[in-house]
Amino acid sequence: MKRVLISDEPISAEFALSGLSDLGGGAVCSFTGISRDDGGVTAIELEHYPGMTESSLMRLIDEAFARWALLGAAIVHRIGRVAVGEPVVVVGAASRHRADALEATAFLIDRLKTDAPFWKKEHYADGTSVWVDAKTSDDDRSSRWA
Amino acid sequence: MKRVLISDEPISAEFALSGLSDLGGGAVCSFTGISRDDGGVTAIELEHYPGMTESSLMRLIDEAFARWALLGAAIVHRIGRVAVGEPVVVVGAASRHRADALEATAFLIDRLKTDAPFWKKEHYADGTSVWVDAKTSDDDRSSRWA
Amino acid sequence: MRLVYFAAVREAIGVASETCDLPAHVRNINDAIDWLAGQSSGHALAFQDKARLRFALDQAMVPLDAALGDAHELAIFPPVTGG
Amino acid sequence: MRLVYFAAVREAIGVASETCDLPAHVRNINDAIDWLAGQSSGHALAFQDKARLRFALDQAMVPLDAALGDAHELAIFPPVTGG
Repeated sequence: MKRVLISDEPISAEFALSGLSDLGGGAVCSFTGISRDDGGVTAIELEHYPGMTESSLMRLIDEAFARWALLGAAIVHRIGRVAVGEPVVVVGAASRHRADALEATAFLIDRLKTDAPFWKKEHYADGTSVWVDAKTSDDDRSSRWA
Repeated sequence: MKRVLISDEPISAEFALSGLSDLGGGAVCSFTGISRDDGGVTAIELEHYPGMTESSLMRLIDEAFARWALLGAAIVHRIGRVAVGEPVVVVGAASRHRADALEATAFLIDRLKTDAPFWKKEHYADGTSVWVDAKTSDDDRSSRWA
Repeated sequence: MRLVYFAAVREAIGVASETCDLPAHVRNINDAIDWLAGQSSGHALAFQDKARLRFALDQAMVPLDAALGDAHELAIFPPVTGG
Repeated sequence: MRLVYFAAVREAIGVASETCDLPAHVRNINDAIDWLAGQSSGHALAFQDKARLRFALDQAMVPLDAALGDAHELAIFPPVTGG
């Protein structure tokens, strides 16, 4: 099972991961990224590159399948305006044994952060907004998987 | 938030992880272990050491809090008879940044496997049953965290 | 001292727990295992391979050579297999 | 060639996409950026720091020195920040 979904409606871990538990595997791992109240942020806004987004996320899943013994993987990513506290992304992986699902989940979220064409803008209570800068710490984590 | 629950009723990831998303963090990671149909297994049966089980799981959570910047962690473990395909254990962790939740989740499940007093018996379709042997691969993964 | 058994150890001995007055020469867990092994054929079977046993004193995991001290409860069981 | 812009690049230029006939001497992305920077003050602002730009040709990430070849779509954007 391979699932990629881009949604401008609220997403949930339950929906994103549905089915991963039913593949006969003994292990399901998931990561949920949530919009954080960093220094007065009231909402974030996510722009993406339609078409390339879906293909780049599916390519990440294909690469995870090539590297680990997976039964399934899913990436669900929110776009548009996301209030603080709401999920922005859910990734998950299912495998027979736990090491594969655990490592694939870390791989998927680390590589998504540096490879998938999303851009995040922070909105503040005073009406101002600013594009978020890419983090070198994200590059470092992503390059662990090279 | 620290949550330990031993249940002789079916467990779910949704329940086990409830609240972890609402701690102000940007990251929630979880692992679900599911009873597998290994070579004709129809159900497993989990015995535990009441009292020591809860304290050993809470000690694992305390150790995870000491090692990573966590906002919350939960371990929910099933006991008694568990049909194939049902969750046996759910562990989860919440943090501001993703590395903490990802690593703490792997730590919690790896160390649970070698440190928490549970014993697993496999039941087969022909009515026979056998206690599961501890795996050296589990010892190896657990000792990574020493 | 209260003795508690789990999994295959419990099944071999036939009871989940028992209370024993251990003789005075029994100072550590190894001594206790050797003495208990003489109590019945079930105990002997359960304890025949010490390397495959694990122990908790008052619900804390300890090695085979741990002194019993004034602990109230000794648990004897196979390596754990949860999760 | 169709050009598409995202995030701060899109905002600086003022449009999300445009179609340009690039001159014959424009062979790779670096050439295209230099030529586009001369098209308006918005383009110049968007492309002033090439080290902070990323590129995709027909929706595949490529480096600044990638040849345009017969690609149909060049996307120019800041480093990605999803997840």
